[in-house]
Amino acid sequence: MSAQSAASDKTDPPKSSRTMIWLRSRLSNIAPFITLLFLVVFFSIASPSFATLDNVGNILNQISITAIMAVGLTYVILCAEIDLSVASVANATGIVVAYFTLQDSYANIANVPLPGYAAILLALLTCFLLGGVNAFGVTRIGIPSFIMTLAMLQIGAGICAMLVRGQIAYAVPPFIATLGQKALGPIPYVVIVAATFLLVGHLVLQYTRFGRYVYMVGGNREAAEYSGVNVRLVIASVMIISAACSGVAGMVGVAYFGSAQQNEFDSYLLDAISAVVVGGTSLFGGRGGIGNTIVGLLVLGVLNNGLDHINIDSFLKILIRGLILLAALVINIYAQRLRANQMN
Amino acid sequence: MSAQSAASDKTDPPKSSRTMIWLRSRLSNIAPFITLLFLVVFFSIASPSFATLDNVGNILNQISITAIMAVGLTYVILCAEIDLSVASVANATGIVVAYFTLQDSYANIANVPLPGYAAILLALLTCFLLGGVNAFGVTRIGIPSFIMTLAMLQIGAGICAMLVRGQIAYAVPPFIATLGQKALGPIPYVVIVAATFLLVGHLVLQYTRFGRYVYMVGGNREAAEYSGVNVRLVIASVMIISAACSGVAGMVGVAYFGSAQQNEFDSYLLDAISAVVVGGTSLFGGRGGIGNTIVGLLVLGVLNNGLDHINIDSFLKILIRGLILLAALVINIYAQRLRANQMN
Amino acid sequence: MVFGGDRPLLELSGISKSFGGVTALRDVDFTLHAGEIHGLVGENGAGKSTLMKIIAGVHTDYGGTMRIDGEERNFRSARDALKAGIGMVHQELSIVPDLSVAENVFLGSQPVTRFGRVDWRGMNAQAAAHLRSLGIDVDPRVPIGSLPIGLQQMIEISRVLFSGARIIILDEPTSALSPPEIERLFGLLQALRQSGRSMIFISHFLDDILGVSDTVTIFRNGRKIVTAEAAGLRKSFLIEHMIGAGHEDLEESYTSEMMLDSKPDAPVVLETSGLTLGRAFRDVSLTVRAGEVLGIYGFMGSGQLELARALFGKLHPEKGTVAIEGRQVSLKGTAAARRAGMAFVPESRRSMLFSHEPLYKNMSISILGRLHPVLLRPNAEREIAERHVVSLGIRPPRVDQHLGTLSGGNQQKVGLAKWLTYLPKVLVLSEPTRGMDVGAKDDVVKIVRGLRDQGIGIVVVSSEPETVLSLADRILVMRKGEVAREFVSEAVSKDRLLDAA
Amino acid sequence: AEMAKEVSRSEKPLKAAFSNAGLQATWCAQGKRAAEWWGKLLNVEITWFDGELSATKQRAAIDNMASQKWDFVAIQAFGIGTLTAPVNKMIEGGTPVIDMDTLIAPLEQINVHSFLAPDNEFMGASVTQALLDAIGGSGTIIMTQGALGHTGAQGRARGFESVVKRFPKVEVLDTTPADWDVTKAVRIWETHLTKYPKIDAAFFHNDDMALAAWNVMKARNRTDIKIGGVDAMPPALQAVTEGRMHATVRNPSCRIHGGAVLAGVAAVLNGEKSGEGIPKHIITDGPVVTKANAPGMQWMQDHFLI
Ligand SMILES: Nc1ncnc2c1ncn2[C@@H]1O[C@H](COP(=O)(O)OP(=O)(O)OP(=O)(O)O)[C@@H](O)[C@H]1O
Ligand SMILES: Nc1ncnc2c1ncn2[C@@H]1O[C@H](COP(=O)(O)OP(=O)(O)OP(=O)(O)O)[C@@H](O)[C@H]1O
Ligand SMILES: [Mg+2]
Ligand SMILES: [Mg+2]
Repeated sequence: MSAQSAASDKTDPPKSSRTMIWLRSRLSNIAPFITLLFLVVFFSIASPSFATLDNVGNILNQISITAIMAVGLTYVILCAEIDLSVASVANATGIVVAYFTLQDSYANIANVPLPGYAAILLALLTCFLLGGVNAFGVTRIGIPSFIMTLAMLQIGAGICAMLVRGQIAYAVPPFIATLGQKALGPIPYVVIVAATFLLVGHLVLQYTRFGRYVYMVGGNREAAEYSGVNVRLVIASVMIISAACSGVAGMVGVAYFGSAQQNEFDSYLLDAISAVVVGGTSLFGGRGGIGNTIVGLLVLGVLNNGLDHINIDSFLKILIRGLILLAALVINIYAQRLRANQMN
Repeated sequence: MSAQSAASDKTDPPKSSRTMIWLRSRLSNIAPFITLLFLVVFFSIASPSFATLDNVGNILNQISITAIMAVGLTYVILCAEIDLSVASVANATGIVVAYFTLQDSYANIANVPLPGYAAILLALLTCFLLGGVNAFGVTRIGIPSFIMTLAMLQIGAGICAMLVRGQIAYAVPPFIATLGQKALGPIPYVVIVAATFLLVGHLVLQYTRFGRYVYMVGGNREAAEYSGVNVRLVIASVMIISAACSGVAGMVGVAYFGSAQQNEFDSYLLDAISAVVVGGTSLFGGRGGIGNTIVGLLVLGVLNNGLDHINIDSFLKILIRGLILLAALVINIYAQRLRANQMN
Repeated sequence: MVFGGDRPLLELSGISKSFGGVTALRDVDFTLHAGEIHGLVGENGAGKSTLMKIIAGVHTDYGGTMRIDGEERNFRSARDALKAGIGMVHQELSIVPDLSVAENVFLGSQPVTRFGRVDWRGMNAQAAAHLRSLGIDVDPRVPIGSLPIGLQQMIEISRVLFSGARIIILDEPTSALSPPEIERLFGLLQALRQSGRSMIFISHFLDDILGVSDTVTIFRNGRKIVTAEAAGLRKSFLIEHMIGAGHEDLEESYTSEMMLDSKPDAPVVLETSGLTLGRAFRDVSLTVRAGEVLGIYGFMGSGQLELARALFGKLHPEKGTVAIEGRQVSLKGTAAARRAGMAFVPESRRSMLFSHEPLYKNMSISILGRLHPVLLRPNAEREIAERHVVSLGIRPPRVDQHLGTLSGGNQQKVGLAKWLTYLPKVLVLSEPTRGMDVGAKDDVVKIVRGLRDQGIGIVVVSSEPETVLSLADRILVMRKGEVAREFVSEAVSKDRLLDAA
Repeated sequence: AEMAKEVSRSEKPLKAAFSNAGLQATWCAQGKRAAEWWGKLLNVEITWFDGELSATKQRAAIDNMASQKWDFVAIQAFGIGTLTAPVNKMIEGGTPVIDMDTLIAPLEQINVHSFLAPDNEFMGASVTQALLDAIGGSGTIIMTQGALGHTGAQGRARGFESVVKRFPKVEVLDTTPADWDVTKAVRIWETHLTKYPKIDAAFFHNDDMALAAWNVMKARNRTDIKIGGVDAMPPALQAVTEGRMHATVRNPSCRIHGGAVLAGVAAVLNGEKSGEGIPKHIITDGPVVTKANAPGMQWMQDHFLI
């Protein structure tokens, strides 16, 4: 048959074994990994205090909150959507949980103290609600996620302002306080929470039907729809998952930082997005995963932490950070191109 | 003949006259216009000081800097790309022009005073260069514009930090100072500059081949390429145009605000993007234009200005602004859907 | 007509091209003379489009040489090719939907006044005049996206025809056109040829190729097999050289009457009544029985594509009901439709497949829920996929291969295979053979018959009469969104079908 | 001129406009409440224009402020020099403009009614002094700065340097800025605690950063570090009382905002002239707060006195 001859022709050399395929398919994961290695080696040489066990703990601590957010964001980006409201939703949720906790009088917030579990429930409800509004706007009304979550970013900030009114709340429910501030033996709970989110996020993506749908929807939305996948439901779910992850990150973060205040998490938006894309997950959807996000988190974590260890001009650090970020992205692109060439 | 009959079929009722067609095609422009009217009426009723000539001047003044940036951003978004570095490039350019101007001694900046025209040239060079890096990254290396300009955002901030080192520069070349601070009769030059940019931006889009190429590239990149359009060149051009507009906005802005400092323009990123998309220009490219951007600018300008005129709780304002923004977006979407229905 | 004497207008020699590891063209020679219509045929993936894209300056990185008027040329972009007088209508519709008809007619070369200002008024007038000469009467200022697809295709063709190009390449230009439009196009090609222009015409409709061409070149597997004068050639010759000996009878012309074989006794699996959706289709009532293929024929833009989508819950009719096995169902979305027992294969490959994913994931996506409600069962997926890969003769038979590396025909088979395990109650196929070579068409016919024989009710929607005639047990003809005629257990030919449409 | 005319409650309500850097900041939010409390007392109706911690947003707000009629105006600028034009417009229109905490523009450029501000250098110096006294004049100290572009931060840093210079046995380990951002303060301090096994004292440019860093120290059992902050907001007073912080210095938000109300009323009702009845520059210093005076400081703040 003609199809046969044509095909066998195409795929030679046929020796390309499973491991080769595997390696190739991992090339876009390897690129950020190389960036990571490079940074680690560089900072280890540049500062004696960088490559210490204690500092490894620091780095893990420092990326934990971003990591929890980035799990949800990875799902969103895998679906070829974006969520610009992650940091804002985190902030709002963190503030809600503090708002419903008894604050010391000096906090000076007219709040509504409730039992811890109730505060946590209400906070979770808040982030689900905000995620639900995102999901509704994107899938039902048809607002592009970039714009929808841009509006949500401002709404989240508005909720924060309304609740704390410029003050700072310090107390959170004991359970949250434990997660944010205590440690299980040598490992802080916040790291454990982040690791759990990453692990569950990975398992769901790789081993469940829903996870497969996420990749398929991101890979080709139309095809997914014509295969009978409920695309809207998948997208609505990832928007809500993202908000939920952000919410947990916000609650744990408020405990970790010891206070809940407006604009506290602002810098986390760029950090979370950067972690996901530096890790090699494609903004166009369908390619990447939690593994990539972990590498991306480590790249950014090491970069931020390492720059604190070396003695360079504070004003120059900002520029250097930007340039290294750009370099990491360029490396990613070339690795992906190399991979694409190999595949075809 | 069938082709004819099919065509006349689709467009029946065949009375659909010129004006009807025009109106329909303008429906997505009309939606933000209605939002604008609604806001104007509302604030006029709510506050006596809103609907005064003086305040109209305020609104125009306040949207001018955003407008200059938004012109370039409109081009970028029409091409289905994005530029997250507008505010950062504006800031960097503004700081560069001040850096090369003689500062009073109290400014305490180790800068390099040059004649005014040289400072302006160097500043323009800076923004062209930054835009060129964006253009190169996007069209040559193939970094998605979202990520490329995210990195540029940080690089721009780095340049700002490096030059002013936390200090504030006040002096700018006299020509720039005139543009930012003086008025031609009753009309401030900054408004005139913005109007000129908007007008030229509009004319180029509507009446030059390049402008039509922008729509083609955004509407169907492949078709544009097949019909002989140098797509990369068009995209590179819009990235540079955007940086150039931002640069001018930055220079004029620094004069308008009377000082050049780090992070001065940060809030303009969201403002400029919001103005473009609230005006109804599609993030997916090919649809919209400067007309839409003007309406979007006015919607945001009136909203921000109006909220200052009515007496509501300051902490609530942020939330209200977010909600009104969302409402405007929802209205846009429904208008577009209505239009699409009419078209099919 | 013999062109041997004069110097060729276009001369390609030793052209090779590969994409990554895939070799699309090997050492191809090709010549085109002034005033010649050169037909190009070959199986899917044979490299026809690739060669044309090289000529048109889209692919710039290839081996071999290209001469125009004897002068060696190396285009760096489509723009260069256009300047050299080469225009191409691409296989995929390439219009800008939001721009006006006039701008699409002049895409990329909008007329300007002396001052470089786009001359809107002149452009509208000229576009209207051009289109009128093709028998098309539309307001040049409406967005082209608001027109029916056939008309969009005609406008795109007109852009190339009126661009002043000396060499006009038409890559499957008729796939979205109705027979009358096709006729008109062919007339125009002849007229252009009289004026000394040359054309390359690609099509999988061998009758059309033989009808319009002066010369025919046959491609196979990236190689040029033969070039011959069209006059006196037979279809069987083309098929033999495209696919190999023994398949000469593959394509029937359906010029004579054939009997439909309806099955009035089988149970009804799908019944719709009064389905209406905007201007797309009105008041469509139909029934499909188990083990029966219902063909729905109509010109492009007659509403049959929308109807197919509505049956799979992608579009939502305002009026009417759908019942499956006698039970009324509401098709709120494609997932609901699937669960109700519907399956759908869209007309374009791009919208049915995941090219970055391996074969087995492409095949298993619809049945994941049956393997396990929550978890994935990759081994079971592979097993199922392996069965289909063998039974459908998909090459290469490796289920871990990324789909994007397969040839078009094989990809399309994968799209069908998706539903083979699912075994829906009703399978809706939208233009299942569009753009397929004769061999692949035959494979599709076999697969569809196999599914029918398993008792599935099948709806085949198509604007190609041959497809409907080769598959259907019963035929509905749609015209302007309404069911115009039904053929049941009667003799029908291509001409009768066209008359009804 | 007649000395010390009593500032009295206005008969007809006065209209005043206030703006500060951003109500997100506790210090500003406290100032707002103080101004409103003093306003109610003196029959001044205060309209608030929030700067939202953005130079451009505050400029737009002040533009809007300038197009309305006010009896007097008080402003704390977020970005120095960004409000000059509308403020000058109001001054030329005869509205007294009181500058709070941060310069609206270098005093050469603008003629405000009066400038009520703490002495940042003094605040930085006095807390540093308290810290160095507590560690006996020798040891290691870290300064965590606010945003380097902030004049307040610059002043506090100068104060810090001026004191440290006098202690040759004190080593400054690090002065990385945390930009007023508590998340950055936490990150930086995790690194500090890793990098420096012995830290005796830490001076933070505000209390919020200090309290955030204290969490990190507590998690690592390094609470022996003597912490000093700036602002003396209630949570910090509590921390000083409980011994979490060693000292802080009051940046008297209530005094500045309340003072602005008083100055405005005096200008309108009594015709108090800039530079005559009221000096052009009033230094509104606050004391260093330690365990000894923390409760009293809390009481004064509760009643918007300091
Ligand atoms: N851009 C591309 N990247 C990778 N492979 C490509 C690309 N374009 C074509 N190919 C491959 O090159 C081969 C030839 O494709 P081509 O489109 O030229 O075939 P064709 O003869 O036009 O087929 P059809 O009749 O289906 O249009 C195919 O195997 C195809 O998969
Ligand atoms: N071989 C089969 N033939 C006919 N019906 C089947 C077959 N297998 C399962 N079904 C039934 O078809 C229905 C839907 O099938 P399926 O389990 O594939 O949906 P699903 O993918 O789980 O849907 P969802 O995504 O909503 O979970 C179920 O009620 C199921 O019991
Ligand atoms: Mg082809
Ligand atoms: Mg199921």
